[in-house]
Amino acid sequence: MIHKGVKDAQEALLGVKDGMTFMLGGFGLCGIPENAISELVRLGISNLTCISNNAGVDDFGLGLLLQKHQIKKMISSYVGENDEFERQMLSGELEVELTPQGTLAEKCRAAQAGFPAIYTPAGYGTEVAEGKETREFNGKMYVLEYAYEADFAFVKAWKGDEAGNLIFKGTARNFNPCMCGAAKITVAEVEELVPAGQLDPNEIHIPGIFVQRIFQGKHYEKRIEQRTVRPRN
Amino acid sequence: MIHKGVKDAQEALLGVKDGMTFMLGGFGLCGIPENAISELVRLGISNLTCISNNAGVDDFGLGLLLQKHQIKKMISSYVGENDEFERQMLSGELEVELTPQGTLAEKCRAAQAGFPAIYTPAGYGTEVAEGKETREFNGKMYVLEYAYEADFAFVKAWKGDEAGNLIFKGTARNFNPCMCGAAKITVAEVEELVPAGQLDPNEIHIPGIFVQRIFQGKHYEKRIEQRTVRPRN
Amino acid sequence: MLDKNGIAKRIAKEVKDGYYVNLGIGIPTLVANFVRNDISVEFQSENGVLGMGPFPIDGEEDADLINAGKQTITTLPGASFFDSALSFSMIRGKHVDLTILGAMEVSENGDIANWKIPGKMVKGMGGAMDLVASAENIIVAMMHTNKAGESKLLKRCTLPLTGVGCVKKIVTNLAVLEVIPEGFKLLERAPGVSVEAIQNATEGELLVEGDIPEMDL
Amino acid sequence: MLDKNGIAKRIAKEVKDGYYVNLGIGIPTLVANFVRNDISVEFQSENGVLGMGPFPIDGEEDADLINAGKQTITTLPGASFFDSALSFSMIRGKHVDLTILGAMEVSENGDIANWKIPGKMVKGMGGAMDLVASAENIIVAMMHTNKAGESKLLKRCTLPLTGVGCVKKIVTNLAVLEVIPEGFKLLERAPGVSVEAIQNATEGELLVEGDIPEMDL
Repeated sequence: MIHKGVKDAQEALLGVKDGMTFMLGGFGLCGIPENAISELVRLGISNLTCISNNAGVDDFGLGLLLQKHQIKKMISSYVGENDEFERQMLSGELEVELTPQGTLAEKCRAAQAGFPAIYTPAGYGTEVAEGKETREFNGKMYVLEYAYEADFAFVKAWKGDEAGNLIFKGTARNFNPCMCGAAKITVAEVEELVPAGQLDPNEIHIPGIFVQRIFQGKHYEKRIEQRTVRPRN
Repeated sequence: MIHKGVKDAQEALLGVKDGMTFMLGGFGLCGIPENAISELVRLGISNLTCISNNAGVDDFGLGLLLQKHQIKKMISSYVGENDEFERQMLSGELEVELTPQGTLAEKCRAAQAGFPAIYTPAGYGTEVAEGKETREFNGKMYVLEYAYEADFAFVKAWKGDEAGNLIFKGTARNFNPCMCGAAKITVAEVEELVPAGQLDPNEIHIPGIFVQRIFQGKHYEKRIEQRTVRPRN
Repeated sequence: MLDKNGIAKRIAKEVKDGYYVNLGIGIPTLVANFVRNDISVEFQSENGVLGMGPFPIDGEEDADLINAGKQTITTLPGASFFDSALSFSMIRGKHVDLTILGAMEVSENGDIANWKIPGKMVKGMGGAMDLVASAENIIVAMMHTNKAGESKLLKRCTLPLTGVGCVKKIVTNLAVLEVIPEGFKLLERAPGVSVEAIQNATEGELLVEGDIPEMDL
Repeated sequence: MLDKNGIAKRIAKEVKDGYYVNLGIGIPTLVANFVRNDISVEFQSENGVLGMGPFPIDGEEDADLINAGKQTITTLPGASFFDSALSFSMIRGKHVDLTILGAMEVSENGDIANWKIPGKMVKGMGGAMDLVASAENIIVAMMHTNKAGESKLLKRCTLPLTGVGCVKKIVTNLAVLEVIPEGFKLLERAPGVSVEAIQNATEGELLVEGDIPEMDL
């Protein structure tokens, strides 16, 4: 067993620097690497490029890095629900590359799986495809999209073991598995870190080979963006 | 819940015809759709194209279809350990398209995921790439490989539910998940079929949307090709 | 004239037994409330769940269980969770049978715009571009006109596109329309709405053949 | 001169702490027996397992648990199972640190042939083409000559290739060699084997610089 466990977020993020490109898992505020984000805020590094489906809300998730102007460029599919984001984007302080959600997932997966590029139908005929190579297959048009290149991927899982194996929970899975192994270094934070051998090899969502560092996160807030309920009868 | 359960292999294979292209899961004899293969033998349909990593052994797995000369063409990565296969191939009775294993998996996955083609480095500079389009990305050469098109995919899982959700076991997983949803109709056979709701949604390997018909298989032989053991102390 | 629930109710009639359905944010989300309960349907949400159920009972919401609109949800027996890559494999691979989404504009050739107003609003396309580029059965749910009373069914979209030539059917507060090569073919009128009113609210080519029935809700 | 176990033993010294290793069929499989037990290594098998352990105890073999050579295996704590697509994501994505495989022929520019003898034998390439096209650290384990006594280290391969310019190191029954732009650089001699004997058994360009040490096994 190859040991991937580290003490905390501080140790897990050793080596992050100004100007780097990061991938961050999560959909909305669901399944985001809360501890890694806090540590990035604490470290105060800037000029970052962040690949993440969303940009958090004003005071949580990636919104915390936006508040401190640590992010130079966001690559996302949806950035609503964040006033400070919208302000920085419209004023030109923040560079934004909007990418269809499935394309974003697959550009991560391409990096994970050693594919240089993929052909997707998403965005053909729209401004997303402007300047990009397109091609017809079987009468349908596709856009050539390249694999992402990132320095660190920060993901959040439910359970993990010392070998780096990960199990996600519910819809907190989302982009996290696709980003594992898609950057030079993948840092996983988990709610529960167990010794190797305690997770069923059949139930592992992401094998440890895709993870370089793993730690048990602290103080998960797991904020809900749109609490929607029906009344108890 | 959309109900996918059918009574048996006979009902599950309704619609298979001479000349069709099938995908069959399994690696060696591990995780092969034993019941679907038996039913194909019983039906006696021929001129089949079979996409399967291996071709079984002389008297088991796809070897049973080869014995009866039901297969016109095999698309596989490795076909050793099968004398009848080698005889038919060398005599020209059987058409064989050998494909690198990772490419085979990804051509199935491309069909499942709606990608028309992929760029893989495997096979570049070899006869596998002859006549195929190649392209350089970042100084490395890749071969363009197209998604497979198949009429039926026959897969074998460990457990499944009436909604078509599948869980595989150990290395019997192999190509089976990649083939689900990669053909017009996916037929899954399982060792244990349970009502919807009994499988943990978090532990499902393949969601039922990729499966059109599911049934509980019978009389699994699960033959071992290379029994290798160490002595009990 | 229909309200949002009315539009959702009419669209629910398009949902057939055995369909996997992806519902967009807004009016489309309401469709789930009106699907007949004698048919089997599963709802997919592109953030990674199949088999969505109703919203949770107050107090039972789970932060790890949301839909693509970030709302807390529940799951039904037979549900499954999966990652974003597999989720879009379902969509791109045409395993989802019906996609229902909102729009700011639709053009008579089936183009759709719903993600950006230059210089004003950019929320992003989310999964909409993948959905419209892949789905073979797309229904747009929207108001026939915008707040200023201008038609949203146009000859050509003025906003940045989400997808080209992909919309098949549109259900608005005024009408049900099919996109055919010649333009918007009027299929049904909302209760109490005249063909003339629909014509007046439609900038794109409207095709009216014979008597147009009122919707049966 | 080394036997198969000797070759495996020498290759085991190339396996470093923290490596994920893919072992091919034949001699490479034996390497696992000789890896130092004070380092952490995980073995990957491309049919879908990471963290392979020893062969099972007689009577405990499981038909659902095999390696790429179709042999029954066991797993160690920290193991995981996965499908073929994810398995080759590990390989193609360069997550596997070391690949050890057999060969019929290797050429002085690092080409390798190991899957076909035209008109005679075609077992197929299995995962070998993916492995050699992707791995940055490939060691070939083989006999220096074939059964007829002819060299397998050639100027140019005569058999259909598995991959081009990919082999970095070769360990044979006679020697350890590195593939450099000029040809096969002799690094070590097998115990009791002379440089002359290696030269005689090598058709491709052999580069001998200074004293060549004997392997330390």
